[in-house]
Amino acid sequence: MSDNDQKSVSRRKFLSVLGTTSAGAAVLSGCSTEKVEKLIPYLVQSEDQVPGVATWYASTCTECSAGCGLHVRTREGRAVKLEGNPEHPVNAGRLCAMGQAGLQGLYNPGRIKGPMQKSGGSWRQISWDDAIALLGQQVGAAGAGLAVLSGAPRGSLTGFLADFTAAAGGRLVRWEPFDQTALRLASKRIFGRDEVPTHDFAKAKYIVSFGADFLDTWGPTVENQRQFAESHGFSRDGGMAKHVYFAPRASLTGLNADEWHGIKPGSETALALAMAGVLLGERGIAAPAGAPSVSVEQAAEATGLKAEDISRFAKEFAAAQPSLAVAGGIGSQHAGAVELCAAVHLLNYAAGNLGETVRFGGDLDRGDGQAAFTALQQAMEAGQVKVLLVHEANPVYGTPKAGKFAEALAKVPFKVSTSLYVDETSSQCDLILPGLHALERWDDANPRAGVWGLMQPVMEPVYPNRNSGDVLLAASQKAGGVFAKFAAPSWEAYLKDRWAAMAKARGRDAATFWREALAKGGVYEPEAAVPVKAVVAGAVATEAPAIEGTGDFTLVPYASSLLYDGRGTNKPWLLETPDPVTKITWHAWVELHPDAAAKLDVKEGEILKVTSAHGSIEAPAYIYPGLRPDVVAIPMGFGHTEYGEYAKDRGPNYLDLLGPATGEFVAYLGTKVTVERLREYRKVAKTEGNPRQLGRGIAEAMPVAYAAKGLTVKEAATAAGHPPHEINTEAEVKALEGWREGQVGREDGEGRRLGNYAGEHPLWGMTIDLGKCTGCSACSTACYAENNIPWVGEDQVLRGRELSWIRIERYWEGGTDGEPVEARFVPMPCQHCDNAPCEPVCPVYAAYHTPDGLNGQVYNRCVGTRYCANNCPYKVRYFNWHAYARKAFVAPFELQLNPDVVVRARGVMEKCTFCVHRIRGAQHTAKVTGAPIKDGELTTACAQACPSGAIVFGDLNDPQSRVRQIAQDPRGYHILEDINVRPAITYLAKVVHREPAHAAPGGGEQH
Amino acid sequence: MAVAVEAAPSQPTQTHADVTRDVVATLAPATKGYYLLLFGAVGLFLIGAITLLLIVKEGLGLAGYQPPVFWSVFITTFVFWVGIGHAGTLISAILYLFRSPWRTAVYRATEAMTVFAVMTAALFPIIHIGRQWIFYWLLPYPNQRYLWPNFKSPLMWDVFAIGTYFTVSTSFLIFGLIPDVAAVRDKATGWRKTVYSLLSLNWQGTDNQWRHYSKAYLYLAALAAPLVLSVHSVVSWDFASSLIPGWHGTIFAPYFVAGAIYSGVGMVFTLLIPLRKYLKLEHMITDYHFDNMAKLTLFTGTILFYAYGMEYFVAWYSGNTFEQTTFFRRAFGPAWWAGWSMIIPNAFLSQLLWFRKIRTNLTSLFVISIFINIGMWFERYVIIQSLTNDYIPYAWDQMNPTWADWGILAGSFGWFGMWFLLFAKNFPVVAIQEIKEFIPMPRKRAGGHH
Amino acid sequence: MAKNTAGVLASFEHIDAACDTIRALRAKGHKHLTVYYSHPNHELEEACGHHTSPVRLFTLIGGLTGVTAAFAMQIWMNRDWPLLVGGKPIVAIPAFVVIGFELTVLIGSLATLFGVFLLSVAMRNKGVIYDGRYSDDRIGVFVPAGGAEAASVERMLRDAGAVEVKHAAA
Amino acid sequence: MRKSALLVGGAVATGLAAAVLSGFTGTTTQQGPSAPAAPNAPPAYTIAAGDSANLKGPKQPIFFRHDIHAGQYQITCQYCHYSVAYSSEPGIPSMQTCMGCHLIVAGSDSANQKEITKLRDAWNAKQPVEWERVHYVARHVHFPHQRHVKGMGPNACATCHGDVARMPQVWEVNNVNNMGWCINCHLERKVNRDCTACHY
Repeated sequence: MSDNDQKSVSRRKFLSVLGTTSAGAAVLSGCSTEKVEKLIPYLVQSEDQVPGVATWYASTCTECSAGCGLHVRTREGRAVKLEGNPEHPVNAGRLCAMGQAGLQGLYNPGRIKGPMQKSGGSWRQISWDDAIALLGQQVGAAGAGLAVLSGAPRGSLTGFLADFTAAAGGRLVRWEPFDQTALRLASKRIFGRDEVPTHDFAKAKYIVSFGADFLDTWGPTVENQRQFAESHGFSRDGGMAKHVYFAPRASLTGLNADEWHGIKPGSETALALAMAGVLLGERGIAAPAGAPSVSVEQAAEATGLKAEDISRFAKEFAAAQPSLAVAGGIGSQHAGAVELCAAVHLLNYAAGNLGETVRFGGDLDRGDGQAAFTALQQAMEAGQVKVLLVHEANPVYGTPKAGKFAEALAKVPFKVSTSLYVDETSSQCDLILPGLHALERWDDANPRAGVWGLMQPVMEPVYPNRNSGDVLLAASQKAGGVFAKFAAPSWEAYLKDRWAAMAKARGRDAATFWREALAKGGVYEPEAAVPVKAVVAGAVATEAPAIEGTGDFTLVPYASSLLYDGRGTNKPWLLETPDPVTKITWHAWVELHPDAAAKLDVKEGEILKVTSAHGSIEAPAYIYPGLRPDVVAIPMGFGHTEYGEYAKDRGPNYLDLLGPATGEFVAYLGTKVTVERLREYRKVAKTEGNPRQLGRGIAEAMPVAYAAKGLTVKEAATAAGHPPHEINTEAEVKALEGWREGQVGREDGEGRRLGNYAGEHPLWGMTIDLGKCTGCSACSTACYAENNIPWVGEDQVLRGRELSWIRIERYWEGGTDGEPVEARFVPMPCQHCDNAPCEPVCPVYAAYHTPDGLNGQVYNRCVGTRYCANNCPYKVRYFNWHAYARKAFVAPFELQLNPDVVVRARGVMEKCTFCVHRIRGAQHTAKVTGAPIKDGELTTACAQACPSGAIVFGDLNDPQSRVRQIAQDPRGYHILEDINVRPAITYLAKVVHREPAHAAPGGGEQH
Repeated sequence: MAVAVEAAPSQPTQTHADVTRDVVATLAPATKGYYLLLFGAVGLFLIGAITLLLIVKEGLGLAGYQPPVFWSVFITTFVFWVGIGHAGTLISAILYLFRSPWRTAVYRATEAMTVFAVMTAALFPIIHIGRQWIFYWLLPYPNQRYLWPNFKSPLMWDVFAIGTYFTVSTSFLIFGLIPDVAAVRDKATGWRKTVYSLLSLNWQGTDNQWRHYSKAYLYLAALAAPLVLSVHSVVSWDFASSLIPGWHGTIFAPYFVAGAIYSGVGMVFTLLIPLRKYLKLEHMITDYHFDNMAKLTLFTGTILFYAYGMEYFVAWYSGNTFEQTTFFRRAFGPAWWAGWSMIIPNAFLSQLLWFRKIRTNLTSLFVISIFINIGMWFERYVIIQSLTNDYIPYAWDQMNPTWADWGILAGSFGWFGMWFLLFAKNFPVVAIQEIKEFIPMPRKRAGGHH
Repeated sequence: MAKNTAGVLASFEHIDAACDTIRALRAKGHKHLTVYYSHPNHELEEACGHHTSPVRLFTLIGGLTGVTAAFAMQIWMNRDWPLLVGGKPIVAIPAFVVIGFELTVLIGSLATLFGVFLLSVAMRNKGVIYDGRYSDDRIGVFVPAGGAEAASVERMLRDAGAVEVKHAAA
Repeated sequence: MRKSALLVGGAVATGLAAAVLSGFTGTTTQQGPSAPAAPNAPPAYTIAAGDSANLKGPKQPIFFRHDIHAGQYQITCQYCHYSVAYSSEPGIPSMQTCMGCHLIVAGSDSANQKEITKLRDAWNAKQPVEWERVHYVARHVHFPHQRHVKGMGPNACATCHGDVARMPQVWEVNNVNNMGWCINCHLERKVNRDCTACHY
């Protein structure tokens, strides 16, 4: 990375030109052979960009406030893939679906192409100079009437904004809809620390979540999931932690719990306190002064649980050291959320988890809370705000309509937005100064104490816009006066100064410090853990908060891990990736419990009118067993009226139902609604067919007791009294045993004539640990990004034509006649069978077997008979019924295409390739350098992304390889083993905390 | 073959001259009704052609495909038409070898039906593939890539089976036509005469020609006969050699062949009953012929009945949950209506033909034949719909045909009808020479020939 | 166009008459008769006393060529660029049987047709006069004879019951 | 051997259809890599840019003389095509590379000087020269240059690109966008003939 940004950027310009016209860039010609006419050389040869060779830059993800570290893969000057930075303490090389989709924010067609001023209600393009002059003049005149509303992650910019507003005596409000205000306030109340603590799920042996969706949206989800997999993923020696989840709706986190209890909304506080009471009793500790106490019976009364269950939880919780209780999730954020978090703090205190699994001093990034926001809004209404700068925030969409923020905004004389897109807020502004995407600009983020992530421009901006930092600095100079002191020539310079100061504070030389930070993606220092003791200040109300309004149902809005608070909705990847829980794509829905649905006689897809005191919305129904019968759940993130073509017309915005936010946070859970059938239908575009596995042993599971004994799936089934239905006769089984040798023999004989790859033939294989997989869908989004998979849109998904190469199947177990519903997630990529049924039926050898054990698919040979897809027992082959790629990758989306992967044309079959381009790439390098491929240096996009590390890829012929080791785990099994297709993917059965008797491996019930 | 061997009640009143006259009379200038029919057929064909153009332009997505259903109406129709063909070859080739007397009057028409049905079917492998413009990659021709097709693929077997079937049945038809065309030539006048004499390859019916001809005809029949059994067996292996529950059945070959003949004879009724009336061939194609064909229908229909039963029995008896699910859903699943519109006409309706009254009543035969056509189309549809629920429940899905599916289906009927109508009006639909074979020539001396 | 053959052409209505005549003529040494009739007829074929048609040889050779070619093609093409599919052997004979059979039938029947064409159409005796009614209900017997002989032949034919006799000049 | 094999195959397979259709797929008569281009480069290096239109190969915006650079001055290919040894892409020399020499070198005769002036103007205008592409392979083919250079040595270039050192203006000696061309070579050298070696 050169020090002179301007120069390196101008280089990258030509790189990008070259990238798009030559150097094997995957353009949409797909399988056609249309000729590239021009070869455009670099003007100046860049030392860090070689055509055909990927260049990696370290950066920081800004999709949410977790601040994960990134490694950005660029080709010919274009960012083509985002991956986690292994050195980063938060995500340790992993990345969630939202992070993967960051690219689609970068290359989004909805991006604004230059500064725009509203004159007479319509927008007109203006020059940057005019825009900055205008801003400077307005800011200069605003004085104390200057206000900034920023959703940007904490970092140098936030610091600058603070100084910037302070200079004029104005105000800065940092607004993050999903910040954990309740948790922070509770910490203040119980421990006197005004901060959001960090949690260690890896250490915890028993995890209780009171509606804290730590796998969906609560806190740094990638880190949570990684740690959760560590403790909750089964290992013979380490055992397996237990996870209990209390909330009216089972979110993805709930579905990954060993026990989910849909307790009465708002009753969590009593439950937590009761458990704390039992613990204190057990361990003979005195309750901290002022801590309220709730008896088990009262709690049972409040929650609707059995008293003995509650004491059981308490005892198990106490027995496991250390344990962890968490609260404060969006789905359970009711008026009493602070009390709840306080109670949970007491519970952790009683269990002695403080400093163990709950640590202070981390000071996670957070906003200023709803109170500050409300104050700002009042000031706006009072006309005290002259100039409002909205930075990376969309409050008009993200706050309840009843809160009337839009009206307040209208009262501000001059409104400026730095939004990259025309969204609900920026469209209301007078001036838009489109900023740069995090991958195009200099910036940094400070998600928690001790972690400073850097962002650097990895490519020339897609549109000639400017970093908001630069704009503000320039505007300050124009404004002069109190702003004159912000004299840094550029944001990069300003940033470097701050980092120089950081270096100084650490007694380091600024230049080296900076260079190292750039290379590592930032500075990572261990957080200074602060010991705390319980000093209960202020009472903890134990009774459930009132649910306002009337109606038979309580409204449970919840945040989806893909769309988050609605910022993901303009990214087609996130819309096409099915919601991990409901498997619905592209459009909003309303969730009803089967009983409630039966009572109202509602079928899936019937449009329901949900009405509250504040408004009503209409959306199709989805019947979901993971709900209390007396609640309806609605996903957040839909209902955009602006924010680009992809976000529009995706159903209603749940916020229309909520009352105005009062106090410190929005009480998402706290509205009663009535549900009414409209007798109109709208088919729900879900990717799931039959949610039951009909005893076909697709998603196997076994009780932890058996797993610990090292039983295989079949043994476990037999032990549990469900002897597996044997289809293969002895003779057949014998035949199978001899089969592999026969295959190898053939490969040696005729395989040799096919030529040989570097060294001996590897045998590529994969293992997927269902005990670790949480169904988060990061792998399928990563696959979209890596393999140029086009999205097909709602109408085609309704026809089941989505092209997701690795789909996450979600099967329900139980849920009938009172027993709790269990979800099992199965990532289903191509199984690369040795005995692949798809191969022999292809009349043109487009599907065939490579010498290194891949199930090859030659797109340009495929004529599209589709027999292979019919004959695939796993149904993992996908057909281009239309020219999907052409339709999907409209400019500038085509810049994100991976040049190493052919874009498939209409009429050809496509499927998971085990990232064959990565394999061949590694083999080319191995050939050139002469160094053989080492285990682990080559992996697939899905395995790379998986936050749980559930997917492992490697060479099965190498006895030392990790994948080979794992494949020999007793829990290992092949899906549909009986049909003898010999898949290359070994699944490790899920392990459940259940009495062996109840565990019905392979799904008990038949059709 | 369970057909009557009693001698054909040849009409004593008829002489050879009558036969020639009557058959040549069928070639008289066509009426309005004929042209109406013809234009109707051409219209349907155009609908299909336009649909195909749109599909080639926009993609197969226009049709109702819904994964996991990667094949549907097109392949259904393909198998349907291939099946139709079989009755023709059966009657013209196998019954010839059996010397069964009742074939002579009807075999020419059925033979023509075969050729045109296979002609229609042969279009579908091209229509249904994703990149129609490179269909020829399925042929083993030398190319600069040094690539060959995969002969292990049932689809390649199909290519050869259909190709062979089309070539052989076409040449069989034309070969049989030569002497008749000569006969027509000798009656015709003007430009028609020139055309027919070209087509007749100067056939004169000399002793020398006849002696090669009749031997060759015998060998051709002998070669064509196994095709009746092989072609639909190969087609059935397109399904049977896969591992999809509902396709993966060892009874498929005989089951499909029986079905093919059943549907074929059904189509023969549908075509011949009106044709006979229109061309006034009542005294050549008589109840006796229909009765025998009805018996053939009954026979094959009963085989189908058995096969259906067997499929369900095997599914149940195998204890294989995949098979069981498939067949359960076939009858009671979301697409139950398709399942029953296959079983009722094929298995049950055919049983009505036990009654001679129904066998000899043309109206009832005609109505039944229509149901047979529908039923047999649905049989293939239902079998292919097994895809909706195979191994992985999560991937299950139903599909609904769209206008594109129906457009192509209509087009195929138009295409077939067009050719058949043109043939019926321009070539003898009854084999003159073979009818004559069964009418003794006048003798000087009394007494039959030794 | 070959020049016409001189001879006598007789038309018969009665088959037994025709047969007797043909036998008689052959007995008298007329070897190169041409007999016209409208449909395959055993009596006449016997009367003409031909040997079995050699066309079956074409069928046999064609069929054999077909089956050999089919297997040769499939085995060679599979070995020419061997690709593993579904763990099956490169040369999987059972899979080749179908095409083996199809090509047997295909080439066999094409060869047969070729045979007939060669023997009966291409090699037909040109220049012998013909009457349209032979494809209808009459049997024609043409006896190549010239000059005086023609007269005797005509007489004999009329006695045998020919309904019509024509003379063809060279 | 292959030719005869093909003939057998053809005859056996489907005679007529095949013959017709193979025409569509551009069956090539070219068997095996053809010898480097005939020594038809003019002896003296005095071709005016005007003549370049009459030379083989597409006319380039600047009449760049491979025969002078690679031939007369013996500059190795990799001096300009810098990434060929370690990347799938050979790399087009940056304008900077050109100017590295042509800051000083002004050309021997007026004709050459004219061309070099074009280059310098482009450099001053910071406008990259848009060369006409001569060799290309279809999008669905991945040709790793580095692997071939490694396997066949630095002089591998001529095998596909012909004796560029003798071409005043580069033309396509071999149709490299032709699978048969690749396969012949792979067969001769008995190297990998797996589909996914190039197609993925």
